[in-house]
Amino acid sequence: MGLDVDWAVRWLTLSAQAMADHRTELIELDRAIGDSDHGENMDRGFKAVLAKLAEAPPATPGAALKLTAMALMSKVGGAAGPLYGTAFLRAATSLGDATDIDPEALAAAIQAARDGIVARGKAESGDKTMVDAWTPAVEAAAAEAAAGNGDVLKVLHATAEAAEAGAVATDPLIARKGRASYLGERSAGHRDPGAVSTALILRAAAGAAE
Amino acid sequence: MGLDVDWAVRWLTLSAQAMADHRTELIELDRAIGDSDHGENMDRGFKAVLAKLAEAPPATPGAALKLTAMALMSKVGGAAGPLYGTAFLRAATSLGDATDIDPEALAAAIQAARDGIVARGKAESGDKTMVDAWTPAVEAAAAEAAAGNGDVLKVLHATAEAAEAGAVATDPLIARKGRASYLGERSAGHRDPGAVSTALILRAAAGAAE
Amino acid sequence: MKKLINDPRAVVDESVEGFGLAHADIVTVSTEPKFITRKDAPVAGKVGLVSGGGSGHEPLHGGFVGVGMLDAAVPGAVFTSPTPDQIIPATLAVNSGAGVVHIVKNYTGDVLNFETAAEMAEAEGVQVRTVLVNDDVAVEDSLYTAGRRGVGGTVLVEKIAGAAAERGDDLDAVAAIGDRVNQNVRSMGVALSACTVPHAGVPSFDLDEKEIEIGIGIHGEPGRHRIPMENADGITNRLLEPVLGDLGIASGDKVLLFVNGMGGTPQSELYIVYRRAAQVLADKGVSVERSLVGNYITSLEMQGCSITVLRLDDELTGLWDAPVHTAALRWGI
Amino acid sequence: MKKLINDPRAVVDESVEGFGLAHADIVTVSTEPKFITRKDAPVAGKVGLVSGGGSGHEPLHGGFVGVGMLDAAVPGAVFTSPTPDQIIPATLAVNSGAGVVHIVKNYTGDVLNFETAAEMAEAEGVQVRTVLVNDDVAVEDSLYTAGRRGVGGTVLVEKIAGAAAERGDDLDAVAAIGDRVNQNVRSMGVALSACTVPHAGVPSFDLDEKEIEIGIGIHGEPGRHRIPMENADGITNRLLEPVLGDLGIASGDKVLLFVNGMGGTPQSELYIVYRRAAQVLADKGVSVERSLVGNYITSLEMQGCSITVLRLDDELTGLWDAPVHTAALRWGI
Ligand SMILES: Nc1ncnc2c1ncn2[C@@H]1O[C@H](COP(=O)(O)OP(=O)(O)O)[C@@H](O)[C@H]1O
Ligand SMILES: Nc1ncnc2c1ncn2[C@@H]1O[C@H](COP(=O)(O)OP(=O)(O)O)[C@@H](O)[C@H]1O
Ligand SMILES: [Mg+2]
Ligand SMILES: [Mg+2]
Ligand SMILES: [Mg+2]
Ligand SMILES: [Mg+2]
Repeated sequence: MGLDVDWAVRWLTLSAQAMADHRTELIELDRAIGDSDHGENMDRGFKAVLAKLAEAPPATPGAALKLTAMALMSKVGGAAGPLYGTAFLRAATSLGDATDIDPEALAAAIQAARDGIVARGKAESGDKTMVDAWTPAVEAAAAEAAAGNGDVLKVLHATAEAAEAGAVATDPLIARKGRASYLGERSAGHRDPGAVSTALILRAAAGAAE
Repeated sequence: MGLDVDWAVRWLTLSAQAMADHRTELIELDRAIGDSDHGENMDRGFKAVLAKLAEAPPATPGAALKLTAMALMSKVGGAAGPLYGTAFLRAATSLGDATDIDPEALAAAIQAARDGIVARGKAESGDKTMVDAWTPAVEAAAAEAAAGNGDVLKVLHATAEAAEAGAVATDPLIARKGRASYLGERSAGHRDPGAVSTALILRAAAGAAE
Repeated sequence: MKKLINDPRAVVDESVEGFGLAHADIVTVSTEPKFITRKDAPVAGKVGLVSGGGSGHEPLHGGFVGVGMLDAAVPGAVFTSPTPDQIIPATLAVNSGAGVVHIVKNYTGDVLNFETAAEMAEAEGVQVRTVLVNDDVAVEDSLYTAGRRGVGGTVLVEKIAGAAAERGDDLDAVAAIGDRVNQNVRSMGVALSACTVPHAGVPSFDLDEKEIEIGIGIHGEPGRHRIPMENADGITNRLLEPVLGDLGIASGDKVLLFVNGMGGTPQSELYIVYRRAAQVLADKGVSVERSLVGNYITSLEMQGCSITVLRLDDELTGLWDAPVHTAALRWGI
Repeated sequence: MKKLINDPRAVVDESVEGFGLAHADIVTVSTEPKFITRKDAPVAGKVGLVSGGGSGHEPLHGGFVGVGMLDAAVPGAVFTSPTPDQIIPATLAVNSGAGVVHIVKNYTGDVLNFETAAEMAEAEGVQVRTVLVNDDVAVEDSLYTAGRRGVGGTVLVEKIAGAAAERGDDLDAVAAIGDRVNQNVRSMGVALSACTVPHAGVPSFDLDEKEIEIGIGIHGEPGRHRIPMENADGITNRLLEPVLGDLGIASGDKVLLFVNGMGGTPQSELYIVYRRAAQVLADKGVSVERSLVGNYITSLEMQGCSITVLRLDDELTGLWDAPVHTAALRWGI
C-alpha cells in the first residue's frame, strides 16, 4: 500500500505540531549562530499551512505539497521560507497527479526537494545548512527504494533517521552559507537550526504513515 | 584666640577633602531621592575652590569665603551650586574685612549663610533640605556664643554637632522642596544629601580649628 | 556600566565637541565656558532664545539650536543644571539688542541658576524674559512640592517660541507665546528601566523584571509610584488619561501628539504607543493635527517613554509648521 | 523582557499601523499584505525604489519612504526578511512604467525573497533592477561565507539612489548610482549589549559586564569576535581602521561620515565616537564633507554603534544634499 492524500495531510499536520512543539528549541539553536527566529518563522509558516488545508482540502498528495509550498513561501520569510517553499514545490511537481505514492516516487520527490534547495541556496554538503539533513535523507530513501520491497514506511523511517543523523553531524562544522557563516569559526559546536527543522519534518512524514 | 585666614583656608581644604571622601556616599543618598549627582557636584565645586585658593591666596577669612562662593556658584550647578554660593557669599559679607573672628562674628556669619539659603530656596524647616542642617547649627552657634566664654572651637563643635543631628533628623521627613519633593511620600526614610554635605562642611570648620 | 565614553568626567566636553564638529554648518561651540550658539548669532533685530539644563537629555537642548528654534543652548554636567557663568555669556552672545528669552525647565537648580544669570545679564543691559516650563502632570503642583517639572513640553515651547522669534515678534510677544504653549501642554512618562549616570556608575534606581515606574521625570529619578508591568495599551492609557484630564481636552479639540522615547526604547515601540494614543484621541473626538514621535528629550539610555499633548490653535499650528533647521528637528529648509 | 508592546506577535502590525497614523501626510500603509508606500505613488515617469527587510531596524526602511528617497518599504517579521507576496504588490504599486529598483541588503533570506519577487514582477511586465548592498567589512567576502552583509551603507544607498530617481534618472542610471554608492561605502559595528527579539523573549546573545562584540551585524547576531571592554576612542579606532583600509581612503579624499546608533545608545555617546572618528580622518588629511549621526539602522534596543564611511564625489554630494522628505530624514522641503 502506498501513501495517499490523507497521509499527506496527516504529515503536514504533524509537521505543524512539531514546529509548535520545537519552536523554542529552534529559536534557541538560531540564537546561538543566527538571529533567533527560525522556530518562530517555521511555526508561523506551518500554522498558515494548516489554515490553507482547512480552507480547501487538497485532492492529491501533490496538491497538498503545492499548497504547503505557497503557504511557506508567503508566510515564513527569511532564508527558510524560499528554501522550504522551493523544496515543497519541486516535490509537488515530482509527484504530479499521483493519488498513491510508491517508494520510487517517494524517493524521487525527496530528491527533487533537496535539489530545489540546492538550486536556490547554492549550498554544498558540509556547509552547515539544511542541505546536510536533506542529502543523507535523499540517499537513504534512494537506497531503501532500490531494495525493492515496496514498503513506503520503511523508506520514510530510513529517511527520517538519516536526516536526524545529518542534523547531529552539523555540530562540528564551520558554516559557509546563511547567517551562521558570518560567525566564522565561532559557528562550530552548534547544530544548524534548518537541519533540525528538516529532520523534524521528515520524522513527521514517517509518523503520518504509521 | 579667634579664627584667622589660615583657619579659613584649612577649613576649605578639609571641606574639599570631605567632599572627595564622601562623594560616593552623597551620590548614593541623592540616587535614592534625587538624581545621583550631589556628591559629584560638590566634589567638582570644592576642587575648583582649592584651585582658586592656590591661584590667589586670600588675605582674610571673608576673602576666602567670597572666593569659595564664586567657585561654587560657577562650578557646582544644580540646586546646590546657587544655594551654597549664596551661603558663602552672605557669610563673607557678614565677616567683612575682619582678620580674626570671635564667637559672635562666627555665629552671625553662620546665620547669614542660612538666611541666604532660605532667601534663595524658600525652604522652611522640615522641608527635608539642607536648611534642616543649617537651622539647628545657627541656633547652636548663637547659644554657644551667647554663653560668652569666648571659645570659637566650642562654637564650631556645637555647630557641627547640631548640623549632624539635623541631617539625621531629615530621615523620616517628606520632602517639600527640591527634587526629592517629586517623590512625595516615597521620600520618607531617606536622608537628605544636602543636609549631609552641610554637616560635613561644618564639621570641617571645627576640624580646621583643632 | 558599559558606555561608549572615555573618561566619565569628560562625557559632556567630548560629546559637545563631537556635536560641534558634526554640525559645524549650524552651530558654533564655545568650550570655556561651555555653550552652543546658532552659527549666525546674534541675528540682527531678532529676539534671542536661550535654553539649557543638565546634559543627558540629548538631543535637548543643543540639537534644537538653529534657524527657527533656539539661538543658544547651555549644557550642564549630566543631570545638573548649568551655572550662571555659562548662561550669562550665552545670553550676551545671542542678544542683538532685541532682548533674550530664557526657556527654563522648572527644577530648583535650573530656576536658581537661570535666575542669577538673568539678573546679571540685565545688569549688563540685556532685557531678559523667562518662560518657565512645567508640563509634567505626574507631579502635583502644590505648596508642598517644588511644583511641576518641565519635561516633553519643553521641546514644543522651544520650537513654537523659536518660530515666533524668527517671524519677528518682540520680546514680550515671544515670551507670551512660550507661556501660551506651556499653558496648553501636559506630559507624563514611564520608565521600564533606569539609566546610569556616568559619574555615578550604577543605575539611578533598581527595578525588577516585572515592575515599571510611572510618573518619572527626565533625570533618572524614581517616579510617583511603581506598578507591575503592563502591556503597551495599558501603559498608554495610564499616561494619557491624566494628561488629557488636566488639560481638559474635549471632543472637537485639535492637538499635537508627541510620543517621546527616553533614549533606550526602539522606535517601533514608540509607534505602538502612538497607535494606542491616537485611537484613544479619535474615540474622544479629538483631532490629532500634528505628530512627533522619537527620542527628543531623553534620560541617557533609559527605556520608557513619555506622552505629551499640546492643544493647538491656528496660530500655534502655523508656528509649529514654520521652517526649522537644527540638528534634531528640520523641515521647510 | 520588558517592552512597550502588547502581543509579541503583533509588534510589527501595530508598530506599522502607528507609523502610518503618525505620518499619514507622507505614507500610505497597506496591511494585507503589509507594505508602506509613498503617499503619491506611483509618481508619473519616475523610477520606483523599493527596499525592505526584517523589522527591528527602525527607522529603516519605512522611515525612509517619501519624496527623494524610497517609494516603498516592505517590512518582514522582526529580523526576518519579507516574503514575495509582500514585495510583488509593493513593486507593482510604485511602478509608473519607468521600472523599479530593489535595494536589497545582502542576506540569504532577503536575496532569495527579493529574487523571487523580482522574477514574478518581471513576469507581470515590470522592469526590475536590483542593487545589492554589502558594506560590512566585518565579514570576509569570500567563497566561504554568504558574503558581506548590508548594514549602515544601506541608508546612504537609499538616500542617494532616491535623489537620482527623483531628478529623473532612468532605471539603469538609478541602479548604477546605487551600485556606485555601494562600491564606495564600508561599515563596521560594535555591540555593548544584545537585543531581545520579542518572540524569542531572551537576549540574542550573552555578554558580560566587561565584554563587547566587535563586528556585529544588525540582527542581534554575535560578532566576529569578543574583546574586553575598551574606551570610546579605542573602539572607534578599531571600527574605523578596517573601514578606511578596505575603502583605500587616502589623504585628500572627501567623505561622508555616518555614526549610527544601534537603538539603545544615547546620542551623547554617538557624538563622542563621532569626535574621535573626525579626529582620525583629519589626521589622515581626509575631508569630512557631510555627516550623519543618530539611530538610522538599528537592532531594536541594542547598545552599540556602527561607523560608515562613504567616499564622495561631486555628484554623490549633490544627490546627498538634494531635498528629502521622509519620517526619519528630511531637509530642503
Ligand atoms: N544558502 C543556504 N542553503 C541552504 N540552507 C540555508 C542557506 N542559508 C540558510 N539556510 C538554512 O536556513 C536556516 C535559517 O533559517 P531562518 O532562521 O528561518 O532564516 P534567516 O537565516 O534568514 O533568519 C539555516 O539554519 C540553514 O539551515
Ligand atoms: N529649595 C531648596 N532650599 C534649600 N535646599 C534645597 C532646595 N532644593 C534643593 N535643596 C538642597 O539641594 C540638595 C540637592 O543638591 P544637588 O543634588 O546638587 O542638586 P539637584 O537637586 O539640582 O540635582 C538637596 O539635597 C537639598 O538639600
Ligand atoms: Mg534565523
Ligand atoms: Mg541631585
Ligand atoms: Mg542634578
Ligand atoms: Mg532571520
